Amino acid sequence: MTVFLFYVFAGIAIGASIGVVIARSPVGSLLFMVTALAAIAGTFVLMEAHFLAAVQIIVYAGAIMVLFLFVIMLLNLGHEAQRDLKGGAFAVVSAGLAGAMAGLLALQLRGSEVVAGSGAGAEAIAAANAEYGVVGAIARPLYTTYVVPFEITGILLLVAIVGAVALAKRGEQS
Amino acid sequence: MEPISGIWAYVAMSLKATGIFTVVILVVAYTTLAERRVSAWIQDRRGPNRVGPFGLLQPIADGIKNILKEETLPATASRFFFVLAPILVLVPSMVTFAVIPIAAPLPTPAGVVDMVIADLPIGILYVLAFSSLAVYGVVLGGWASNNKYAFLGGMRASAQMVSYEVALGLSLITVLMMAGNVTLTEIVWQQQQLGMWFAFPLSLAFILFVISAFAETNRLPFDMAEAESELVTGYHTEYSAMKFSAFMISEFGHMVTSSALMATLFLGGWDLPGTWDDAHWYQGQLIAGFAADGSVILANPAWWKTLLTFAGFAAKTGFFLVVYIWVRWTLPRFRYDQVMSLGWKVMLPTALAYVMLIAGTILVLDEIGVPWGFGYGLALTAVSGMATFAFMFALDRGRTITGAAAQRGQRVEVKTTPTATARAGS
Amino acid sequence: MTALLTAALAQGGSPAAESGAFEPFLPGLIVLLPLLGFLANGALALAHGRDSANAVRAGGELDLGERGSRPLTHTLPSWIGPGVLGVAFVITLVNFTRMLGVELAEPVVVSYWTWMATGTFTVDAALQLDQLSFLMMMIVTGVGFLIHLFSVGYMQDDAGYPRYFAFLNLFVFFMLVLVMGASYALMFVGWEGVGLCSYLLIGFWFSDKEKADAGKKAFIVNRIGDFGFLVAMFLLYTTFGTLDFVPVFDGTETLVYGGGLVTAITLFFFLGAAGKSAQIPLYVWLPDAMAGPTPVSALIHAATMVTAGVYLVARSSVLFALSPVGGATVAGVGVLTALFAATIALQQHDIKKVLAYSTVSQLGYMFVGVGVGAYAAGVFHLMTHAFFKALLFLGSGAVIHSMHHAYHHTHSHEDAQDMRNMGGLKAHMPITWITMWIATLAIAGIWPLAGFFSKDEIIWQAAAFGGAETAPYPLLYSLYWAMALVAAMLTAFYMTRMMVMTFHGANRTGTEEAKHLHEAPAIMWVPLAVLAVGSVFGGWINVPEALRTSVLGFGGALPMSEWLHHWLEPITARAHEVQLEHLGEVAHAAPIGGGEVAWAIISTVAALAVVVAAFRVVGAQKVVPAAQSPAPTGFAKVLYNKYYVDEHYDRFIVRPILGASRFCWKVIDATIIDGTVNAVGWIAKGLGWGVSMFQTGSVNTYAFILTLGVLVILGVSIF
Amino acid sequence: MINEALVLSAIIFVIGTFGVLVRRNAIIMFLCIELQLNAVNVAFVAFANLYGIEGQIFVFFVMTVAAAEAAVGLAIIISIFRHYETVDVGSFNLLKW
Repeated sequence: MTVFLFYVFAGIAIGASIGVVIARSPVGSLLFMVTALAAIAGTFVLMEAHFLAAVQIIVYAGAIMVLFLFVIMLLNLGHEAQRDLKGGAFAVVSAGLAGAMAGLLALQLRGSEVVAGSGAGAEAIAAANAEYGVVGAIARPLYTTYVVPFEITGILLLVAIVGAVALAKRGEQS
Repeated sequence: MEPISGIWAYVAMSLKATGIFTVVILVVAYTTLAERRVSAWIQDRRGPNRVGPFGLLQPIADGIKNILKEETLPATASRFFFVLAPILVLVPSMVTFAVIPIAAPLPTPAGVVDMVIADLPIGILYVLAFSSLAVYGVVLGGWASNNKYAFLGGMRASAQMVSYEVALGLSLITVLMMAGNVTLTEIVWQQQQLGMWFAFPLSLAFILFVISAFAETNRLPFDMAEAESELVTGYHTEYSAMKFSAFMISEFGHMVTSSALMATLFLGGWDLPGTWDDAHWYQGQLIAGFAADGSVILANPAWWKTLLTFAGFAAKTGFFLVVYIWVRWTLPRFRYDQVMSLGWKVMLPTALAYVMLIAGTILVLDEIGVPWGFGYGLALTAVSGMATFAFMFALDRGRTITGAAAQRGQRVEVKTTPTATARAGS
Repeated sequence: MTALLTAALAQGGSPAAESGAFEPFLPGLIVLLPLLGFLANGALALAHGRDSANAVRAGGELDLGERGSRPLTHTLPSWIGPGVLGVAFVITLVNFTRMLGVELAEPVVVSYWTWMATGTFTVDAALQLDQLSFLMMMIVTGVGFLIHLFSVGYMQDDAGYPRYFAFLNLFVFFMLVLVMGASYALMFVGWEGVGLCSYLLIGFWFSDKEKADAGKKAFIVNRIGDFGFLVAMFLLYTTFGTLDFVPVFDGTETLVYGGGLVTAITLFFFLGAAGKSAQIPLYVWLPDAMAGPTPVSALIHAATMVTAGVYLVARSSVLFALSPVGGATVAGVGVLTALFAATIALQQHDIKKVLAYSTVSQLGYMFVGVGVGAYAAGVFHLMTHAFFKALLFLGSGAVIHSMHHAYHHTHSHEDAQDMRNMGGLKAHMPITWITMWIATLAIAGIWPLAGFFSKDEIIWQAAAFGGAETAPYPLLYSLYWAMALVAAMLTAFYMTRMMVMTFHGANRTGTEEAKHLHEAPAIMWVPLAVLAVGSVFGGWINVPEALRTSVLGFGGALPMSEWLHHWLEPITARAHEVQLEHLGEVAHAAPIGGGEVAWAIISTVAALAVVVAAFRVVGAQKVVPAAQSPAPTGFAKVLYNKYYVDEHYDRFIVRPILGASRFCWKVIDATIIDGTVNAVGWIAKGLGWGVSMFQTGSVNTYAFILTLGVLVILGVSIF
Repeated sequence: MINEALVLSAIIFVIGTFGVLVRRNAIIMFLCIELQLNAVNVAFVAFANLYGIEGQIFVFFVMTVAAAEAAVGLAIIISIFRHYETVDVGSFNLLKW
């Protein structure tokens, strides 16, 4: 059942990803992206990452993508229907490059050990989930072992906010 | 008392889902009627009273009308997104109810049934996730109409919803700190254990949450997106028939779910004050609480308790619905810049400061060893009360929600000229 | 209950639970108080100091106005500076009396916090309270307090008064850290700190380049010694894995007697000690250090800091006992310094220079003491020396103070420190005259003053050690003994010469100036009197049994005892065990015969004879004021110029180093290194210009190349 | 399921890479980069099932970085748009030597 659901979500995710790349209008691209994000959140749930699935939807789909949508509308790019793919030889070579990458990754994956079902980490995560709840399980290491990276991330966000405001603010004269 | 399992669990699940969804739809339908009746009452007129006794069949008539109406599609609209938008709006407003516990567990011969469709481990995050998705429908609807009023409405709605989502989430954090978990059943349980609804120890969070919820549902005084006097009717200007109806249903659906959510988070959910028929799953047992020596007291569920608690839950939710309608006909609409400055300059910092205050108070109370109970709640209530008072006292003070002219420091002179009545009198 | 007790023991470190044990009374406060004083005075100095510092920098002096109307920033240090020391001294006394009542076999270590912890190596901020550190604390706080008091009178009219007390308090703080620290690391902190304060105080009048240079000289010469201290610490760490005193000394049992390691450690430690305590070859900074205010010379360069080296050797007595070469070196350098400095002192005219060389000489004696294994004797001399040398310096300070005032009144620019300009001062300054004579007789080794007992003890121990059953170098030690005796006679001579030139004969200051010569105020002479008492009776606490029962103790009638020796036994016991094991019993006769009592009588009689002779000889000399004095000739000239040691150091050490540095700067740094760096810059610029051709400006192309790179890396990682 | 997740991750990553290479609309390129980040997230969550919760924590950090990147990146795009009236990266060639 889980594996079947996983394949469903994976199919949606891959299809939507392709949609992101080939959609004509940015809004279409964006909606495909939201679909892909939701499908990936589904795979997260199947892999026992409930909290991340929720955050994926809240933050990625609900905030970051809305920001994209907002910018697309602000710049009024949505209604252009022309395709802006790089044409001709470049696209072919790029496709070749992507294919080569896919091939290499496939080789790499084939060479790696096959893990049946879920691994050792899943048990630890399940135990932590049972003890602290799905949020507590990820919050505990985040606020103890990884508290310094966590704080640094906070600073990064602050810097990003300041940077974004400074960049997007119009000069006084205009 | 074992939880229900096996094939009966699926049966119970299906019944719950169908039943709750049906009830929610019915409530939505009759809320539209209630709104019209209450508004009529407030405005001292009769309201719809022709279809059925007291107009009770009015929602059904409206539904039939909307289904039978002609669907219009503007020529310049983006067809796909134009159709997609009402769906995107409707779905999140309905599915949110799935995690809200509506009554005490019901004992059946096959086992105890939780009165919640899905007690997800991520609980409240699920609600946040879907409410954050609701914005897409509004924005797309406005944009796909290719109409400047609709577009402006959509933009305003998205900005407003994104802004107030922040304050909403931050005011929720205090609740989560108190509950120690994110599942809604746990939040209800902790209020029972505290012997006090969170509305008292977290009074400021309650106020912030209510304000944010009003903004999130695009209801007056925050109905920027529609603002019929400025934008015709905002993002659904170009919609008609059932697609328009979908927008309306989703708005009332949002009202119902957010009312239920407020009741659950701050008014103890299905808990009846003064009763001790609490129930919570604890290590595979349904317990009513802990004895002084730490041993568990088993709960004693009964079908009449489920019914009574459901009635309590319905009453609380209904109360908030009435408040929604009441506020609509009481307060005037904000201006757009006022909405934004209230959200970012008042709500957000207040919620942040309040989180720190509550976290500090909890830390202090835990450090000095106050046990989780009524005394704990009273101490927090005192602190929160002071914070709330300070917030109320300091709110606005003539800076945020005043007229634009006053904000720029201009002097507004009111010229007194002889009015029509004065002239008529002379 | 037992569990509680064990817990208390494990926590506190001090065995407070045992009955009758030594319970330290606020030991941390002793250290903290001077630090607080420094902070307070420092703040005052900052508040007050900008204009005064500017005035000094401009080469002038700040006009302070009348005494009564000076600002609070100037008057408060008079209370804070000596006050903190007084309180610290009282606390030390309380602790001392508590300690007297108990037998303290093991040192009490009071640990406050972990100062540093790296891997297996930890150093605690811990104070060690034992007999040796208490003796030093008593000297530092007690004598320090008196000198602080004296300073109130001496420095009152100086523009940098608060700054002066800030530095002085800071010095006391570091000195206490040095003597109380429970590890070599903490001791080193104090060691460096006192060095810093010494630098700051020598160059106190920094607008005078000569004085600032003297400060730098002291600092740099001390660095050489510090290098030795550091190397010794490193060796200790690699050997024992710790620098705390207790485990290090416990661990010495594994060391080989006379082995290379322990010899290296002791020699490096002695290099450090020689730097701090002004021994050959690193003594050159101390005479120059007289550029500082005279109370500073008394406190830092006579009574306390310069004895840190002796303290170091006494503290490490076990290590030095294990190394016969180390001991012989210490004693040898000590006695050589004693003799060498004494000869230079013979021909100095500056009163403080005489005392400076005298200090160097006396420090040599102390090293002889600790070098021959008589640690108690060395520390004993350290203590008595603190009394009489502080007294001598303070006395000279009073004289200079008086001379300075006299010259100030007549606006004369004569040298207020040159003894040729003095003479006949006893009429003007009777108290100073009497107290300084007491100190002079004490340092000259006249019975029954303090110096007699301590110095005689050292000289005797040198002889006794040389005569031990299996002494390593018996002849050498006999030579030390003889040299020490000669130096003692020289000491008697130059000190008497100084006294005669200063206080006796006709006054050479000038008729007008003589009218303004006056006795020091009470705040200055009271410390002199107190120190004079110490100089007289200070020696009576450590008189060997043989001497006490002889005629020198009136057959035991005088209240003398061997107390100090016994008191320090827990500190020196292990060293003495080592000595006894490897050297056997020390001799009870001098190399050329005669017992302890006999030689004591001989030496005091000889010293007295020298004093009388010197009084006659110098008194008969015709001394003329400095301005009219002819340049010295012959060997006197060599002595006057201090054997030209500074000049030789300059020629053979300083100049080659300067030359090498200049070579490194001009050739290696400016040409080779800078050239390489610049070349790299040019190459990078050229390459960058070439590679910039790849910039097409198209983001997609960049992404393409980036992806290509990723692919290559991926490929390399797979194949 | 870990192997399947890794395969999914690889596929999405390659698609994202291809998108970055061939699209000229800056915003869509940006979306493709987000796609790549998500592919990495999938791999991290899969590895979390193999090695422990750290993989999930890393995803958390990646999301934060993505949020910061989106804020700054979109601000850059807006300010570029003000100059060129377009978001076609083909027209931004001032970086050319």
